[in-house]
Amino acid sequence: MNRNITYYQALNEAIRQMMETDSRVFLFGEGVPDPKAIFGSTAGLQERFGPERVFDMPLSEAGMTGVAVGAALAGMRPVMTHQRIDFTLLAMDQIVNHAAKRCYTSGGRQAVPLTIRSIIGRGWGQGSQHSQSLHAMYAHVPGLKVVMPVTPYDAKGLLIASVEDNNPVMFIEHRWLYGVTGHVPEEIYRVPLGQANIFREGSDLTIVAVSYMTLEAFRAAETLAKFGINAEVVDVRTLRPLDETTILESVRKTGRLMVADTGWGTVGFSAEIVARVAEKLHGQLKSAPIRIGLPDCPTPTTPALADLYYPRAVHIAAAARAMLGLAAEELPETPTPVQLDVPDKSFTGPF
Amino acid sequence: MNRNITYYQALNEAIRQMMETDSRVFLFGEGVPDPKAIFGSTAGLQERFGPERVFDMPLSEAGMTGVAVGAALAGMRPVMTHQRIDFTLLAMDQIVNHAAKRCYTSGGRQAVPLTIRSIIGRGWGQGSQHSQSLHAMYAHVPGLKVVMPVTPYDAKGLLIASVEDNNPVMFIEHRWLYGVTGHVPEEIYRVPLGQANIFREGSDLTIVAVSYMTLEAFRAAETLAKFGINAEVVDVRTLRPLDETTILESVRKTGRLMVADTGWGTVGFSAEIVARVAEKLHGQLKSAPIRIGLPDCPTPTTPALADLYYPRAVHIAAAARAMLGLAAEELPETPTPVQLDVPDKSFTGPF
Amino acid sequence: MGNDLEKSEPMTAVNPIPTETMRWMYRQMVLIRETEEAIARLYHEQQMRCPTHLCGGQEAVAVGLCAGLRADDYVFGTYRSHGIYLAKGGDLKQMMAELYGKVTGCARGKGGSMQLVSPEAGLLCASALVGGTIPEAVGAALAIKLRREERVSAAFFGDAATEEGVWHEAMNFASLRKLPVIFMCENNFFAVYTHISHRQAEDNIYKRAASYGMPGVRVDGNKALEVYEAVREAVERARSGGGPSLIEARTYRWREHCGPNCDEELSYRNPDEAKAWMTRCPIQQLDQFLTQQQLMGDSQRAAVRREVLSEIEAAVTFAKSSPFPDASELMQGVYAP
Amino acid sequence: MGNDLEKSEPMTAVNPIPTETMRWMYRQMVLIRETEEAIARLYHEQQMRCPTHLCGGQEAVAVGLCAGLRADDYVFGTYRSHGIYLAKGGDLKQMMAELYGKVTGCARGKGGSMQLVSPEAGLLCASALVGGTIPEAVGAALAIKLRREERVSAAFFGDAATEEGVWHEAMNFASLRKLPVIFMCENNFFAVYTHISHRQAEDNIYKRAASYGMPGVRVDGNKALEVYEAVREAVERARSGGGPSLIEARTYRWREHCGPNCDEELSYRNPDEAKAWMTRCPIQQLDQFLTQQQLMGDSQRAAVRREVLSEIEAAVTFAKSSPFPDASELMQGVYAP
Ligand SMILES: Cc1ncc(C[n+]2csc(CCOP(=O)(O)OP(=O)(O)O)c2C)c(N)n1
Ligand SMILES: Cc1ncc(C[n+]2csc(CCOP(=O)(O)OP(=O)(O)O)c2C)c(N)n1
Ligand SMILES: [Mg+2]
Ligand SMILES: [Mg+2]
Repeated sequence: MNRNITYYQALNEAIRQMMETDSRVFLFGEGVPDPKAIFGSTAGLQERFGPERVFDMPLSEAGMTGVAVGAALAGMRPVMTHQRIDFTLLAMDQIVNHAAKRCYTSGGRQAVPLTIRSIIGRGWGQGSQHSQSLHAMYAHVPGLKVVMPVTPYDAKGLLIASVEDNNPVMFIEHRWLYGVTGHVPEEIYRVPLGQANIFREGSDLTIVAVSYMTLEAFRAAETLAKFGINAEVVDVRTLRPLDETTILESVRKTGRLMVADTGWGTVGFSAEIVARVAEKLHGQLKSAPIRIGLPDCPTPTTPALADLYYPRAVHIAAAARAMLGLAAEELPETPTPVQLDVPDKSFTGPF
Repeated sequence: MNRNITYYQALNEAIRQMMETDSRVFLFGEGVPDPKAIFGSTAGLQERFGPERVFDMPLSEAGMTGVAVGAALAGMRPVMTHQRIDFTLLAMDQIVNHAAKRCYTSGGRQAVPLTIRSIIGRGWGQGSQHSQSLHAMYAHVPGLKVVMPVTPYDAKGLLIASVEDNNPVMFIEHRWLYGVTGHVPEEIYRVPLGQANIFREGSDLTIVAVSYMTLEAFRAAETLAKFGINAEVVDVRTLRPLDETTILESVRKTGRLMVADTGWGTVGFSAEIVARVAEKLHGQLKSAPIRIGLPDCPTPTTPALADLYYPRAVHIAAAARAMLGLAAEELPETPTPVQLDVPDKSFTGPF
Repeated sequence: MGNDLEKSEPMTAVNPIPTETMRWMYRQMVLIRETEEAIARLYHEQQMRCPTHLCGGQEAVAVGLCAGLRADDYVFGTYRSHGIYLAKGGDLKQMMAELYGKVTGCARGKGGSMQLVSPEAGLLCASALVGGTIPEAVGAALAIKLRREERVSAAFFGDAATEEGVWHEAMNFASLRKLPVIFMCENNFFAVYTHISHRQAEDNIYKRAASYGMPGVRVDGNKALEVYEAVREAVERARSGGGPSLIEARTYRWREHCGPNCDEELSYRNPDEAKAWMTRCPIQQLDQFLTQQQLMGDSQRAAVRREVLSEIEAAVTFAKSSPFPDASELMQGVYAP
Repeated sequence: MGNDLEKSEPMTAVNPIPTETMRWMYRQMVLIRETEEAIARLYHEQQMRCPTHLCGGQEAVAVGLCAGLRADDYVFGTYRSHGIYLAKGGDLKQMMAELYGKVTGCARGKGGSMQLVSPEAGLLCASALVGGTIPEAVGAALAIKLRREERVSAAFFGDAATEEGVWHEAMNFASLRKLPVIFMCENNFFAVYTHISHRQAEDNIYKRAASYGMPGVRVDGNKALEVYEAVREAVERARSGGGPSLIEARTYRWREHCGPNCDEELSYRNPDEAKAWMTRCPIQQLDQFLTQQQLMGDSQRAAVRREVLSEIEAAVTFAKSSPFPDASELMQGVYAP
């Protein structure tokens, strides 16, 4: 039976099923039990599992991440949530200096089975301190795993795989994905960490995309199809460990590489993809690779500038045409009429 | 007159001269006034300027960085020191969410003239929590500047330029450089931020190097010269803003790129260099670019593994030979006899 | 909750509060209240496109604080800083324009409601990160001390901010160096939807000052005069080299945490408690007091209203009619020259 | 400094300390002292190639703590954890091998002196980051409570660690949730070369527990029995659901902050103060007490020494003769299977 549910429902179901099947799993974080329930992803869980296993926390990101690390070292499997990835910067010492190091520095005798959910996003004047996309910082650190699901199917399957994984996982969600729908099986299943997904097959160029940008890339690909350009969209899904094989295979096939990232380009995740291809597929690119990401400046709040700040399908499509040496052409902006700082209701799947 | 002094003396002189010429400059951090005086770089400064302008701090990296940001917003020019860059992870919220954002998010009306000194290093079993090289995380963030001096001349000139700069600067030193000597003028001078330095001219390949790796690259270049290979060594000096021009020019000339970084490769600074070249010099590389950096794991303490962890001149030279299609050959390990986890006294310049 | 307050009577005969100060406080509170109400009305037009945290009901804290400060003193705020911005003398037009994302805004439209700034009025930073500006206020106090100035610096923050480690670190350093800083905690009992009892082991914020050898007092945050008196004492101490103070002002947020609406329907707050607080409206309380003391009459009250409303109307018109920043501004101002 | 101690007499008639416990404490202190002395002698051979922080003079704190804990209780330490590692029952051979960077080490040579670990003995983490393990100990206590176990968890940290924000955050959460955790602060008055008076506004660590509604006591950290009694009380409270406790044990480091040497020549510490502390040697004090009470005689004393020294010798031989990890181990264990 083909059940379509939303991204937030998929996350909610994953946590519920993990908590039902494993008493070591518990869930906490700012807002977890509150009326908004982290965009609905934690709704009903405190009622279901009680305030001991599902609870809110003091405004203490560093300390509470340490609490999660300690609980994990003592045999639990905590799931922690941060309402914005910007807040995880307060917990960097625990995440990078502690959680990421414990297994290796104990000679492999210890594990930190910890899932840290956090949220990136765009829109509605969130501004420079509330809309950063800092996954590159974590993808740089050996000992961490970094996961960024796009579809409801992956959201559930990757979250289950993350909670079952014996390592600290940065599980990064995107605000604009919570309302996206898609097919999600009711039973427990896993999407293995470390496997990219060919989101759309194509032959003319490869667009390696991160998180929400996968949808913009997909939309761009649909536009490009109208021009007879057949773009392959690779959803990275797991940034660390990285599925180099799938990415390189795709680029070997298409001979062209574009990376669409939700974050900054400079010393960002997109740089790693371009570098890998340059190292491993030297001389096989038909044209220079292109990185699409945030311009090298903080996020402005005013929509007048934010609209220029966030790359969208039109930019990807235009860059693709340029890459293929086609004349610049006025591309249809979708959605139209445009209100660019809120999610496009007309584009919520099913994916 | 050609005065040779050490790296730590050059830093010390820069701070002293800045404090003498600008009453807004003050210096603080763990160990600043103590007997070890941050490898001598702060020696005598408290005696000279008093405990109000030069002081130790509580073990409060986050709070004290906030104090520095606040003082800078109020018109001062603080110089803060961290004994290890690992400790700056506790202050990430202040550095990335606050210091880096203030100018832009105030519509350009405010500035944060703040210099944050920190130290990276290698050797003597420092281990996974005390020897990370985390500059990539900061080089990713618009609003920050990132400086990594190698020579005593640059140490002084770049520190003065950093203190005079109106933006937050991550000034990153390397433990193994404090004893290095070189020519340093007595007067105040600046080495402009954002300019790379051709450390050694060459024509056969370009080695873009970061911090201490510049010296290993230089030593490798000397070895390679014996084989008739003429390597150009580019000392990045400033990672952000990046001197793309100098790097691209060099690579355009040599047609070959190697990056020697003190940090991890994956989603690291070396990825950015390779990506830039791939984007801007498409098709101009005669062979695949190579990244030399730390293997993708935390730092082991035992010398048995640490010796394998840190890349040295021999590895750079060997990689260069491979890049040029020369047969692998047993290269002389310098220094010999080898004690790899302490600085090589025979290799302290003058540079 | 009056019973768990240190002192309940605002006035001391000893050192009376100047009438002008009290009138100023009244006017500023009305200005802030009406501004927030106007924003609440206009927000639904969706032309203010940024997260907006209103402070309706809490006006007495910001106003009581700023009444005790000089124009050249520093304050640091939070994402909920409309009140402190206006109380400290920030320009209303520029604030409105900022909310509308216009180039005439106090941050040229780049900061929004959560990051208001007014260097000229002394508001050096408002942060969207809870607790972020607390150590910064201490840093400004350090600057003051290093320059041997007479100013003071004030950190304005909520009850949950005291849960952040930087609060502890800032308190310790401020006291260690005897810095001229006032820690003004606006305790409205909630962090978004979470009551303080679910976040803090003890409801004793002001008492924690003792850990740092710092004086700490609790005041009724809905009594502007009581807040002001505590501030006056703290400021005198700070200016005379006596070091920092902590003030816990207990008050209540009338509307939702973020946004223009009320949210009783979410019932995370006890409706009786809410009603009790609203009947203790800070503006009405000062109004009554001034009226009793015959320091304000109907005509003055009406005049204040008239002026304030037209100021707000002018600001809204200014904001709406101002241009957006030009596209070229996107990459400008990342670095200071 | 005896005068600024809460209580100075170790023994209460009410609830005497078992002789076996006292003998065990004596033996463990001698073991730790002699181990540190052996390391200090051998370090100059430069075969232990990692930063090493010795705890000589402070043995009574680790031993007094662990004497009150069960084998299955958890402890979390710092980079200065030789004492707590051994007191909790960590294997001496594995510790020595770790310092020598050998594959037989407690962390296969990958952690070194600063990151000793012994899951089987309950030492779950020792961190090179000051304060880093304090919230982790609270997390382990949360695990205990969630699993309805009888264990307790102890955080072992220095005076400067209380300056870190995470200490404040950990104290609050532990008390909020009434978790079975003991905060054991080893106050040796210094952070490297910096005296507590240059870092903390007040020398009142144990009193700060009040901010969190938590009991806090100060004990003479050179009196093992006094430490033990405070721990016993705290542990009883924790096991019976009474929540966390803070213990400040005042003691003194005999050697340099990091490394094998003494460092009077740097004269950052008052020599008289140092001498006073050394004459109050924790081992001698317990020795005297046990002798007075006729609980230990010369033969027993000698036996302890003999055993301990041969244990240490065996451990050093084991460490030196053990192999280094194989090159293939470099990339192993980054992730848990
Ligand atoms: C470091 C950080 N953590 C979490 C948040 C999310 N957040 C925004 S406001 C808020 C509540 C803060 O409550 P309080 O400090 O009492 O101030 P109030 O909103 O009541 O004025 C939270 C949790 C944040 N902005 N910053
Ligand atoms: C977060 C952090 N900041 C700074 C340091 C450098 N450092 C190592 S030990 C130490 C002193 C800590 O003193 P204390 O907590 O009293 O413990 P003690 O060394 O006296 O046992 C410092 C500053 C560190 N390791 N971690
Ligand atoms: Mg509040
Ligand atoms: Mg100490």
